Amino acid sequence: AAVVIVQTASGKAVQAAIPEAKYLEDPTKRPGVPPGELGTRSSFEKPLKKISDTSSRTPLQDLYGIITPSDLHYERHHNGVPAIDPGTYELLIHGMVDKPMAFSLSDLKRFPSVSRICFLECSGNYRSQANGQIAPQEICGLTSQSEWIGVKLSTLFREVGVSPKATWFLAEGSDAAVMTRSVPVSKGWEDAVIAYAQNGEAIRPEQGYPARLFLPGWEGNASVKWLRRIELSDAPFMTREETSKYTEPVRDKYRQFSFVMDARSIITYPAYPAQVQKGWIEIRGIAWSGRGKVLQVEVSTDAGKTWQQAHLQPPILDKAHTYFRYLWEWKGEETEIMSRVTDETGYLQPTYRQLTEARGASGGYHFNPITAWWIGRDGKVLFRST
Amino acid sequence: AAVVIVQTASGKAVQAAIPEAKYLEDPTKRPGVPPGELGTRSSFEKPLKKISDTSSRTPLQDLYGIITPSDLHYERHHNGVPAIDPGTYELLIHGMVDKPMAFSLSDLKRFPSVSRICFLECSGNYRSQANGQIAPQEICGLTSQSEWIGVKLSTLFREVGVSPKATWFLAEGSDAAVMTRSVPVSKGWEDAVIAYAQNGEAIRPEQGYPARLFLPGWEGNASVKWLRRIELSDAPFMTREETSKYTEPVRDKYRQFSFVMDARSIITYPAYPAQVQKGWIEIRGIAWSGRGKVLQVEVSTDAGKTWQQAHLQPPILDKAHTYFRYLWEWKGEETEIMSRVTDETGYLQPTYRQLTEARGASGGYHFNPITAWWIGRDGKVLFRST
Amino acid sequence: THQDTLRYPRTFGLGRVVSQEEIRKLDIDVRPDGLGLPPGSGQAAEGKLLYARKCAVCHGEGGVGGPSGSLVTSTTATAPSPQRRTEKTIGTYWPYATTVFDYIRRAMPFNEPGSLSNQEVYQLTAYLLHANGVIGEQTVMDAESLPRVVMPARERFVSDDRQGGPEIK
Amino acid sequence: THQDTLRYPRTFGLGRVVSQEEIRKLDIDVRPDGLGLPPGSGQAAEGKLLYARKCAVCHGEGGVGGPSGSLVTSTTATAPSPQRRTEKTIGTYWPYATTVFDYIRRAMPFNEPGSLSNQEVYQLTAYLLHANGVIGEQTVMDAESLPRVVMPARERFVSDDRQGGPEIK
Ligand code: HEC
Ligand code: HEC
Ligand SMILES: [Ca+2]
Ligand SMILES: [Ca+2]
Ligand SMILES: [Ca+2]
Ligand SMILES: [Ca+2]
Ligand SMILES: [Ca+2]
Ligand SMILES: [Ca+2]
Ligand SMILES: [Co+2]
Ligand SMILES: [Co+2]
Repeated sequence: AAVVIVQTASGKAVQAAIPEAKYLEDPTKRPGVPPGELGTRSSFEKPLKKISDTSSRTPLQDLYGIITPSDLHYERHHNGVPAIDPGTYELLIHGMVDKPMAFSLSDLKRFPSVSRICFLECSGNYRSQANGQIAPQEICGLTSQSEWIGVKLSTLFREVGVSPKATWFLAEGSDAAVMTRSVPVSKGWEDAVIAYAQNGEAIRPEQGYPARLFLPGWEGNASVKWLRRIELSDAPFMTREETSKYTEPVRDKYRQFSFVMDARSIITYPAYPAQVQKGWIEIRGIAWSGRGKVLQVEVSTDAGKTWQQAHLQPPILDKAHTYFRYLWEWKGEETEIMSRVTDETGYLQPTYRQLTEARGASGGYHFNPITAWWIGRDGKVLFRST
Repeated sequence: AAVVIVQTASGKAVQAAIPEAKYLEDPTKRPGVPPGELGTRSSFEKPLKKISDTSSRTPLQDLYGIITPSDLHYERHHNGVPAIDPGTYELLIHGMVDKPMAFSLSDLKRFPSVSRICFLECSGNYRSQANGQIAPQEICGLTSQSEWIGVKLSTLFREVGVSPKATWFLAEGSDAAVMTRSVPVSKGWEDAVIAYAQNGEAIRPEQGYPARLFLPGWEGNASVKWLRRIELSDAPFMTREETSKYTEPVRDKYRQFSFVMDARSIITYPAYPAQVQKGWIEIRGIAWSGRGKVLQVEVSTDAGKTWQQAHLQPPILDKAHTYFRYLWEWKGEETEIMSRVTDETGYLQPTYRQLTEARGASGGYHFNPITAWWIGRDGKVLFRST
Repeated sequence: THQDTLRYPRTFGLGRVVSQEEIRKLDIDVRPDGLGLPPGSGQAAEGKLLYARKCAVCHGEGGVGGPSGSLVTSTTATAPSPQRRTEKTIGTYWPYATTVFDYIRRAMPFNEPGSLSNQEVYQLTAYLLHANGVIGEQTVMDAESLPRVVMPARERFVSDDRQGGPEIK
Repeated sequence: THQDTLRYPRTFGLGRVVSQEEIRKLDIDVRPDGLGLPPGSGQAAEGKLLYARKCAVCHGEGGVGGPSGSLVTSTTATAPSPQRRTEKTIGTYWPYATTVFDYIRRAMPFNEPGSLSNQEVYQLTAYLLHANGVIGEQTVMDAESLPRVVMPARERFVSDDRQGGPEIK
C-alpha cells in the first residue's frame, strides 16, 4: 500500500493531487504542506501501544529520552475509560475533616499549582517469555513518564481542615469500576497531587481526565484516575484492589500496601526485536526508583561477570525515569548484556533468582528483576531471565 | 452540536450506540472505552495553534508546565513542510573536512546520543495590539519546548575530520525553500545537535523530520530543519535568511548574526482572554534565556512600581522554559501585572521603552520586552505595552 | 516550595461546603468495621438464584471457572475449564468479608455496574461466603453480622515494612 | 559528557565517504567571494522578460508592489498597492549581490522552486540589480563580475557583539 504522505489537515488539498513517488523524489522542488492548527506524526512512524483487554503498554523500545508522548502513555484500568464532563465535574473531600467540601475543576486550577516530571508504573509491570522473543514493551511497558501538573493534596487538606486523627484516606474514581484505594494521610501531606494536566495540556482521558490522584513513586493503581471523592478515615478501607489484587505473596504471607515502586532499569536498545551489527553500539535504557533519585546504573556486557558505570543523562530527577547510555564495542561474540540500577537509598536492583529466593515466589506484583539480553553471533537479540 | 465523547478508535463500536447525555450522566454505571493503541485528547479540550500562511503559534495561555505537546509546537517555515523518506534520507557533511561523508538516519541513530529539554524560539517572536485584545499565543507563541534527542554535531565533526581552519558551516534543509544558514563552527563543537527525536518519539514533520540541526538557545531559524547538508567553510555564506531576513535595525546599522535569544518572560495566567475574579490568584508564566539558566523572575502587581520574587518551579534547566508562579490576592482594583526575568549573565528583561530607546527601532527581530496585563475592575484582562 | 505554603492564606475561598445529604449519595464505601454498610440483609439461598442469573456467565457455575475467574474455592482445580486464579478466591485470599459487599456493590456485574440493590448485594455476599465455606447456609448477612465474619486468609496479610536500602525483600 | 568524548574511538565506522561528483549535485550555495557560482551569464534585458513572465505576479510589475513584496527600490512608496517591505529591498537592504543569485536559484519562483537554469538565474539577478540601480543596464553578470558588485546596504551590516550581561543593546 502507498504511504500516506499528507501530513496536516490543511495540507490535504495541496498535496492530494501529487503522486507520492514524485513527491518524495525531491522535496526541494515543490511547496510543502502549510502550517496547521495541530501537528502530525510522520506517516513513516507508527509507535503503538500493545493492548490487552485491560491494559496498553508503552513501546519503550521505540522511544528516546525521558518524556513519554501522552498518547503512548500506558493504560491500566478496571472497566474502561469513562467520559466525564469537565463542566459538572467535582471532587468531594469529606470524612474526618472540619468542613466537607466539593471543588470544581476550575476551583482546582485556581489553587496554587505544582509541576513535576515523574514516572508512573503499574505494580504488575513484569513479564518474561521462555523463547526470549519479547520486547521491552511487553516485559515492562506498564511504565511511562510525564510532566504532571496540579494542586498539592496538602493544599486541599488545609482547606477542608483534615483532622489530626485521620491516618488514611480513600480515593475513589468515577469510572465503571468505581476504583478505590486507601492511602496513608502522610502521603497526602507529603507530595500527593491532584493532577489536571500532563505534558503541558489537560490530562488525557486514559490517564484520568479531568483530574486524578498522583502519588509520586507509588504503584500506579493507587494514583486513582477520574477522581471523584476523597474520604478521610482513621483506618484503611481494605478495598478489593488492596486485598484481592495488588498484594503479593512473600513466603507464607501476603504483603499488602507495598506502595513504593522498587528501583528498576531496562536496556531498551539493543533489545528484541532489534538485530545489531558488529562495531560500536550505544547501549541505552531507562532506570528509576520510587524511593528517590537514581544513584548509578551499571552495565554488564559479559553476562554479569563484570559491571561498568553507565552515563546518566541529566536531568536526574527524583522518582523519575532517568536515561542511561553506555558505549560498547561488540566484536561479534555471543554474550549477554544487562543493566542494574542503584537508587539513592542504596537499593541495588536484584536478579530474578535473588528476588524469587527472597520472596519464595516467582512473580506477582512489585517484581523488578534485572533483565538480560542475549546477543547471538548473527546479532539477534533475545530476552534472558536472570 | 453534540460533543463527540468517543475517545479511542477501538472504543467507537462500544460507545456509538449510547446517547451522549445518558453517558455523561453517571460514568460509573456503564463500562468505559477499552485500552487503545494510541491515546486520545478529551473531546472537551481543543488546544490549537494559531496559523498564518507561514507560521503556527503555540497556545501558551492554554498550557501548563514546561513541556509543549509535540503537536502544539510552533511552526515557522519558508515554503511548507516537506515529506521526506527516512529510508533514503542522508546528511552530507563536506567542505573543509578530511573526509566528506554521508550519514543515513540509521547511522545517525547509532552514534552516541544526547538528550536535553530546551526551548526553541523564533527570533521574530513578538507582537502587540493597540486594543489589548491579544493572547500570549499571539504575543509570543513562536516559542515551544521539547526534549530533543540526537547526536552531537561535534561527534560527526570528529568523524569527518573538520579542518582547524574552518570557522563557519552552512546548514541546508531539504524543504522547498532549501533553507540555509551560516553557523560558527564553535557552536558545532560546543553543543549543536543533529536531532532525530522530540519528546520521546521521532521528530514531527513540522519540526524537521527525519532530522534537524538544533542549536540550544539560538534563534529558531538557524536550527535548520529537514537538514540535508552541512558544508564547512572559512567564511559565512551570507544567505538571504541571514541578510535580508533575521537581521534587525539597531540605530543606523543592521545587526546580523544575533543568534542568541535574549531572556524573556511572559505571564500566561491571568492573560487575555481570561477574566478573573476577586480573591487569590496564582500568577503563572514561563521565563527563559538563550544565554543559560533563569536566575530569577520578578512579578509586579502595581504596574511596575514594586517587584516581588516569583517562585521558580524546578527543574531550572539551561536554555529552557522555566515555569514561575506568584501568589497574589486581587482586591478588585484596576491595576497592571507584569513579569521580568533575570538570566544568569545578569541580563534583566527590558521594558518596551528601554528596548526601543536602546535600538532606535520599535520592533524587528529579537524583540523581548516586558509585557503587561491590565486588569479592569470587572476582571477583564488586556495586553498593555511597557 | 515550603516557602509557598507559609505564605498561604488561611483559606483560598474556593470550592463549596457540601451537606451530609449530598455526601450520602456518593459515600458508598464499606470499611472492615462495618462503617458504611446500609440497611438490608440476605441469605445464601436467595443469592444463589441471583448469582446463577447475573454472575455465572462470567464466573462459572457455582463460582468455579468462567472466563473472568473463579470466586469460590474449588476442590476440582484440575478441571479443564479455564479456571483462572483458583488459588486466589474469596475463600483463600480475601482478608475481609466487608470487601465482598463493597466490591460487588460498586463494580459488579461488570457489564452493568451499580445496578444491584443493597438487598441483592447482601444476598450475593451471603451466597459467595457460604459457597466458600466461610459461613453457614442459613447465616443472615447484614450490617451487624458481616463485619464479624472472620475470613480464612485474614491472618496471612501483612503490611509492607520495607523502607528502602540494600535489603532484598 | 566530556568523559564520553574521551572514551570515543577514533572512528565509529558509520556513514559512507562520498565522491566529489555526488557532492556537486547538492552543493548549490554561493558565497560572497563567488565560490559556488556556476558557468553562465546574463543581462538585465533578458532578465526583464523572464521576470515579467515568472515573477511579476507575486512581486509586482517592475519589482514594485505585488502580494509577496517589492524587490526593487521604489520612489513611489506611497502608492496605494500593497507594497510590503518597500524599505527592505535588494537595493536598500541586501549586503551581497551573490545572495540574489543564490536565493533565486534555490527558492524561486516560490511555486516552482529549483526550476530555473543557471543562465536564467544570472539574467534575473542582472535585471534585479539593474532595476535597483546597482549595476548598469548592459553589465553582464557572471561568475567573475557578480562577486565584485558592491551593494549599497553593505556598509550598514554589523555583526552582533552582545555577550550577555546587564547591557540593553
Ligand atoms: C460480564 C462479565 C461479568 C459478570 C456478568 C460478572 N462479573 Fe464479576 N468480574 C468480572 C471481571 C472481568 C472481573 C475482574 C475485574 C477486575 O479485575 O478489574 C470480576 C471480578 C469479580 C470479583 C472479584 C474477584 C477477585 O478475586 O478479585 C467478584 C467478587 C465478582 N466479580 C463478583 C461478581 C458478581 C457477584 C456478579 C454478579 C452480580 C458478577 N461478578 C458478574 C466479570 C463479570
Ligand atoms: C507564487 C509567488 C511567487 C513567485 C511566482 C515568485 N516569488 Fe519571489 N517570493 C515569494 C515569497 C512568498 C517570498 C518570501 C519567501 C520567504 O520569506 O520565505 C519571495 C521572496 C523573494 C525574494 C527575497 C525577497 C527579500 O527581500 O528577502 C526574491 C529575491 C524573490 N522572491 C525573487 C523572485 C524571482 C526572481 C521570481 C521569479 C523567477 C520570483 N521571486 C517569483 C513569492 C513568489
Ligand atoms: Ca494504573
Ligand atoms: Ca524556526
Ligand atoms: Ca467554586
Ligand atoms: Ca464512607
Ligand atoms: Ca551506513
Ligand atoms: Ca558550497
Ligand atoms: Co503493591
Ligand atoms: Co537574529
